[in-house]
Amino acid sequence: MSDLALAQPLQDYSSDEMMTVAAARSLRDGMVCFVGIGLPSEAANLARLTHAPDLVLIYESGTIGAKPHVLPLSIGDGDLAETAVSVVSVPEIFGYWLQGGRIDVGFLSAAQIDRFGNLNSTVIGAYESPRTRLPGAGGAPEIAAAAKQVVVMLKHQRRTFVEAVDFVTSVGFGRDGDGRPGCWGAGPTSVITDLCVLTPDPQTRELTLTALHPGVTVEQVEAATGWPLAAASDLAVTDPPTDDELATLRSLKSRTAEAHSR
Amino acid sequence: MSDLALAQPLQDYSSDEMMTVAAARSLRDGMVCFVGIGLPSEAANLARLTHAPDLVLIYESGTIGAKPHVLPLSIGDGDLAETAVSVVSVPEIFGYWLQGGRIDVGFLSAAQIDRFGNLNSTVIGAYESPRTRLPGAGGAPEIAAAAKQVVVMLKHQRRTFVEAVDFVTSVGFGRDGDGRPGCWGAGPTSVITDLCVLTPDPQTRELTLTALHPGVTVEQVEAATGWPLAAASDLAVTDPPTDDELATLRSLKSRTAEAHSR
Amino acid sequence: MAELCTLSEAVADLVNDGDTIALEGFTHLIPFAAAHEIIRQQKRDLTVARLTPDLIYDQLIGAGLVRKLVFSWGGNPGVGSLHRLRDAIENGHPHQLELDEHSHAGMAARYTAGAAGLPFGVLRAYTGTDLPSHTKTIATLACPFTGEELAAVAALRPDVTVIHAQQVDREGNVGMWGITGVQKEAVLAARNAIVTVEEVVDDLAPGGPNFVVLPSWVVSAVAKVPGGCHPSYAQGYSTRDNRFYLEWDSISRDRALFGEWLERYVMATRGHDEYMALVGRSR
Amino acid sequence: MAELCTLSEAVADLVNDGDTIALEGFTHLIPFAAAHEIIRQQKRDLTVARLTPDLIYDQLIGAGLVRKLVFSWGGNPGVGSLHRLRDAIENGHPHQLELDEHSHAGMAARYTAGAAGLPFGVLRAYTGTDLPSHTKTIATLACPFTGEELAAVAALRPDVTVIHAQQVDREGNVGMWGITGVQKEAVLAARNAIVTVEEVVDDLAPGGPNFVVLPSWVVSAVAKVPGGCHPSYAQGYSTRDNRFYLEWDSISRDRALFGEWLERYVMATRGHDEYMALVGRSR
Repeated sequence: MSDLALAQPLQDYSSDEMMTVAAARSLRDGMVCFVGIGLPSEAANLARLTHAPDLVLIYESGTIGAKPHVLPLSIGDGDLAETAVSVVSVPEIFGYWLQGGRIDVGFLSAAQIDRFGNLNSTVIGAYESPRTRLPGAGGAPEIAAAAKQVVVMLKHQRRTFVEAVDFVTSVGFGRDGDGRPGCWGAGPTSVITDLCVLTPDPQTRELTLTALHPGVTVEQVEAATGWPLAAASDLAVTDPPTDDELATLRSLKSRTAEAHSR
Repeated sequence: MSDLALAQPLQDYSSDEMMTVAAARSLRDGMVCFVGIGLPSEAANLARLTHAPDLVLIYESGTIGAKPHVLPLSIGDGDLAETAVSVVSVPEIFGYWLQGGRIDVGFLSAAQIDRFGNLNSTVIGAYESPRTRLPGAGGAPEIAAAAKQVVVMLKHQRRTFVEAVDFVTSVGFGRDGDGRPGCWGAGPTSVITDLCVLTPDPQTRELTLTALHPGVTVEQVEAATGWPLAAASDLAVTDPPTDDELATLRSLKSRTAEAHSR
Repeated sequence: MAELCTLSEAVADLVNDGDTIALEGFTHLIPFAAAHEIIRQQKRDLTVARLTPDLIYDQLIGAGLVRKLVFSWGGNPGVGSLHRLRDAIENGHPHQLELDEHSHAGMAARYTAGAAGLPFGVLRAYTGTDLPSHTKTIATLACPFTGEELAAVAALRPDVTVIHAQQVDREGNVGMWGITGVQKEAVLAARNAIVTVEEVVDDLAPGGPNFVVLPSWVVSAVAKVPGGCHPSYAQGYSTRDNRFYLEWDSISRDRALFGEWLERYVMATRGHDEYMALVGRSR
Repeated sequence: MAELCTLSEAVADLVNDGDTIALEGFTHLIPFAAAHEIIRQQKRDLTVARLTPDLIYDQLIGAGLVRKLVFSWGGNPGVGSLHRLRDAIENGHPHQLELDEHSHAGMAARYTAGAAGLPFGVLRAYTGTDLPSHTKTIATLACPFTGEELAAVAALRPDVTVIHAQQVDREGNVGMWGITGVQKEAVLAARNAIVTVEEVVDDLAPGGPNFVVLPSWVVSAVAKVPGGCHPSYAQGYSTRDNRFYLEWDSISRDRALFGEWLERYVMATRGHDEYMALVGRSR
C-alpha cells in the first residue's frame, strides 16, 4: 500500500467504485483504448480525467479520440462524435484501427468468464434453446483477439466466474488454456472485479488471484468463484481510491445521471 | 445520315473532332461514366455539355459527379474535386463504385488493340526487355472487366490495330475471342476511331467495321488495320458533327488550353 | 435516380413480403419511422439485418413480421435486454426466429463485401469463439501468400436498405454526418435504398464531422420525415430520447403492454407526424 | 505521437538505405520536398511504391537511388512518358530497375490490406490480363461460399510512408481534404509515417470536400514545408504547376539535362525554401 492510500479515509467508497478505480489505474497516459459502454467506459473516462489526460478513447461507433463530457448512455451518443479528433465508419474502425493492430488496451465485460479468461456474452444454456438469451458479441471477439492487451471488468459472483462458459463469445486463452492461435494481442492481462484482481499465470495461463481490494478476504473471493482458485504467494492489496479519484468519479456519474435524465 | 447532318457544312472539322463527337454521342443522358484523361475525358465532357447534361462523370481520383469547367490535364485536378457531388478515396472508387458494378460505361484508350478488343498499354516488345515501355495499367484492367460496357477510343493506325497485342493490359474478349470469364461487364461494345466505328460481331466477338465516318473509304480503314478486317454488309455512315457539337468542343478545348497555360 | 415521395409510397413500392431488409444506423440516425410504416403495411416473413437490432427490430419482431434476424449485438443500449427479441428466441413468441449471428466486425465486413461486389469479405475474426459452429455465413480461408488462416464472411446484399439522413438536396443527393456506422456500405450493398431525411436543402452543408454524401443515383426513394429517427437522434436536428429507451424496458417486457403500445402508437397512427404528436415530441 | 521537426531531421531519422518507402498523393498533394530531401541525403537501394510514379519517382530513379518500383501507372499525366523511368527499364540506366507492377485497383487493395492488418486483399481484378504472369504479388483464390475465383494481392507495408497535407494542429493531428487518394491507407499500412504540411493551425478546418483526419499518434514526424508538394498542388493553398510538368518532358528526356537539373535544383539547394526560390515559386 502506498503512502497516498494511508492518507485516505478507509471504506468511504463502494466495492463498485474500487473496481472502477482499479481498472482506471491499469491505463497509462497516452495509451489507445478501445472502450465499451458501461463499466469500461466509466473506468477509461475516470483515467482520462485523473492521471491519463492524453488517453485516446476509441468507441466502436467510429469515434477516435472522444472526450465525452459525461458518460455516454449508448456507444453512439452525439457527445462522442462532437468531441472526437476523427469520426470514421464502423467498417473502418474495425478494419484499420482494431484489426490494424493500433489498440493498446481493449476493455471487456461479460456474463460469464472461465479460468482461462474466455468470455460469454451470448447465451446462458444451449445456443439453440437458451435459458437466457444475452445480447451477443458486438465488438468483443475481435477486441479480445486484436487488442495488445485486454482488461476484463466484472462483478465477482459465482454465476459469473464459472467452471466452463456456456458459449465462447470472446477468446481468452482457449477452453483448455492452450493459447491463442491466430490472435495478435496478448489476451487478458488482468481481470478486475469488485473484490480483487486476477492475472493469468505466466506458465499455465490460468487466472490467479494476485491482489485483493482493501478489506476483502481470500475466502470471500473463493466463495464467489466457480472453480478452485489459485492464489499468488505474494498477494498484494489494492490501494484504496484517493480523494481525487473518488471525487472525480462521483462528479462524473452525477453529471451523467443529470444529463441523461433530460 | 439524318436530316440534321444535311444542314451542316461538310469537312469543316478534323477527323479527331469526328472521333470525339462520335464517342460523345455513344453516351446517353443519366449514364454513369468512368472516365480517363485525354480523349475519353474530352468526349464525355462534350456529351455532358451537349445532349447529356446529367451524365455522371467519375474519375479514378475519387471524384464522383465532377463537372469540370475545362478539361482536366491530370486525373486529379482541383477542378474535379471542387465540382464533384462527392469525393472519396481511391480504394473506395475502385472498390464500391467500379467493382461494385455501378459504372454504365467505361472509356478506354491504349497503344495497341487486337481483333478481339484486347488492349495493351503496358509495353511494346517483351515485358522483360521492352522496345518501348508504356505507362502501364492504371485503372484500365478493372474498368474493362467491370463496366457494364466499354467504349474504346483510338486513332486508327496499323501499328495500333495489330494482329496480336504484345501484352494484354485490359481484356476485351480474350486472345482467342473465347469470352470474358470472371468479368461482370459486357466488354467493348464499340471502338471509335478517327476513321470509323467497329463493333464486336455478336457471334464471333471479332471487331467488325459497322460505320464509316463521312468521306472515309473501307480501303482506308483496311490499310490502317493490322488484320483482315470484317465489314458489316449494311455499313452505316456517321452523321458529321453538328454546328453545336463543333462549337461546344472547340470552345471547351480553347478554354482548356487557356486555363492550362497559366 | 432518387425520387422524392412519401414514406408510405416508398415502403409500398419497394418492400415486399419475404424480403431481406436492412434498417441501419448505429445508435444515431436509426430509421424508426420506416419501421413503423413497414409495420403499418404489415410486410411479412422478413429477414432483417442490423448490427444492433435495437428497439427498431424489437418492434418488428414483436409485431410478428420477422422470420430471420441477421445481427451482432441485440441489447437495449445502456438499459438491458430487448424483451421482444428474447421472447422470440427463448419462447418462440410470436413465432420462431431464425438467427444468423456475427460480431460487429463480421457484419461490417459482410456489408462491405456486398458494397464492393465481392462474394465474401476477409477478416481476422471469430478466432477461438463458438460463433462459427452456429453461423453458416462464416468460413475460413488460407492466405495464398503466407498460408495463414483467416475468417471469411459471406457478402450481405439486402433487397432493400433503409437509412435516415440529415439532408437531401434538390437533385436528390443525400448528406449525413456524425456517426454514420455502416450506412454507406448497407446502401451500396442493397438492390434498392430508401432514405428518410430531416430536411430538403438547396445545397448540402455538413453540420458536423465525417460528412458522407450519397449521390442521387444510388438511392431509389427519398422521403422527408423530420424526426423519423425518434427515439434515436439526428445530430444537428434532435437529441436522443434516452427516457424512451429506458421506458421501453417495461413496455417490451410485457406482451400485453407491448401489444397496446404497438396498436396505439403505430397501427392507430396514420404516419410519423401522428406518432410524434402522440409520443409528445411534436416538431 | 507526431513530433514537429524539420524535414531534414525526419528523413535522416526515419528513412534508411534499403527501405521500402511510399511517397503517396494522387496528382494532388504529392510530397516532392520529401523526395528532394531523400535525394540530398542519398538514401540508396530503395524500393519505392506509388500508384503513379509521376515526376517524383522519375527524379528518385534518375538519381540512381531506386532498386525496385512498385506501381500501377508510370506516365507524366497529360504530357507523356517519364523518361528517367523508361531509361531505367529500357536501358538499365543508371541501373537495372526491378518491377512489381499492378493496376490501380490492385495497389489500392494492397495498401488497404496493409492498413487493415491483413496479409492480402481480395478483388475482382486482372482477369484475362498478362499482369499475373509477371507479378508475384498477384494470386488467385476461391470464394469459400460460392467457389468463384477471385484475385488476391499481397499486402503492402512500407517501412516509411510520406505524405503532404494541408494542416496540422497544435496536438499533431493532421488534416487534409480534396483528392486524398490512398494516403490514409498508405500511412496506416506503414511502420512509420512522415507528413509535410502547408500550415500549423490551432484547430483543423476543412477548406474543401472529403476531409480526412489522421490522429497525431499514427504519425511519426510532421514537418512544416509550405509548397512541399510543388509542382503538384495543395487544394486551398496552391495550384498545380502545369508548366513544370510540361517542361519536365524535355528535362527528363535527356540524361545530361536531367543531371544538371538535379544538381542545380536539388543537390545544390539546402532545402525546400531554396528550391522554391529557384523555381520561381517563392511563397
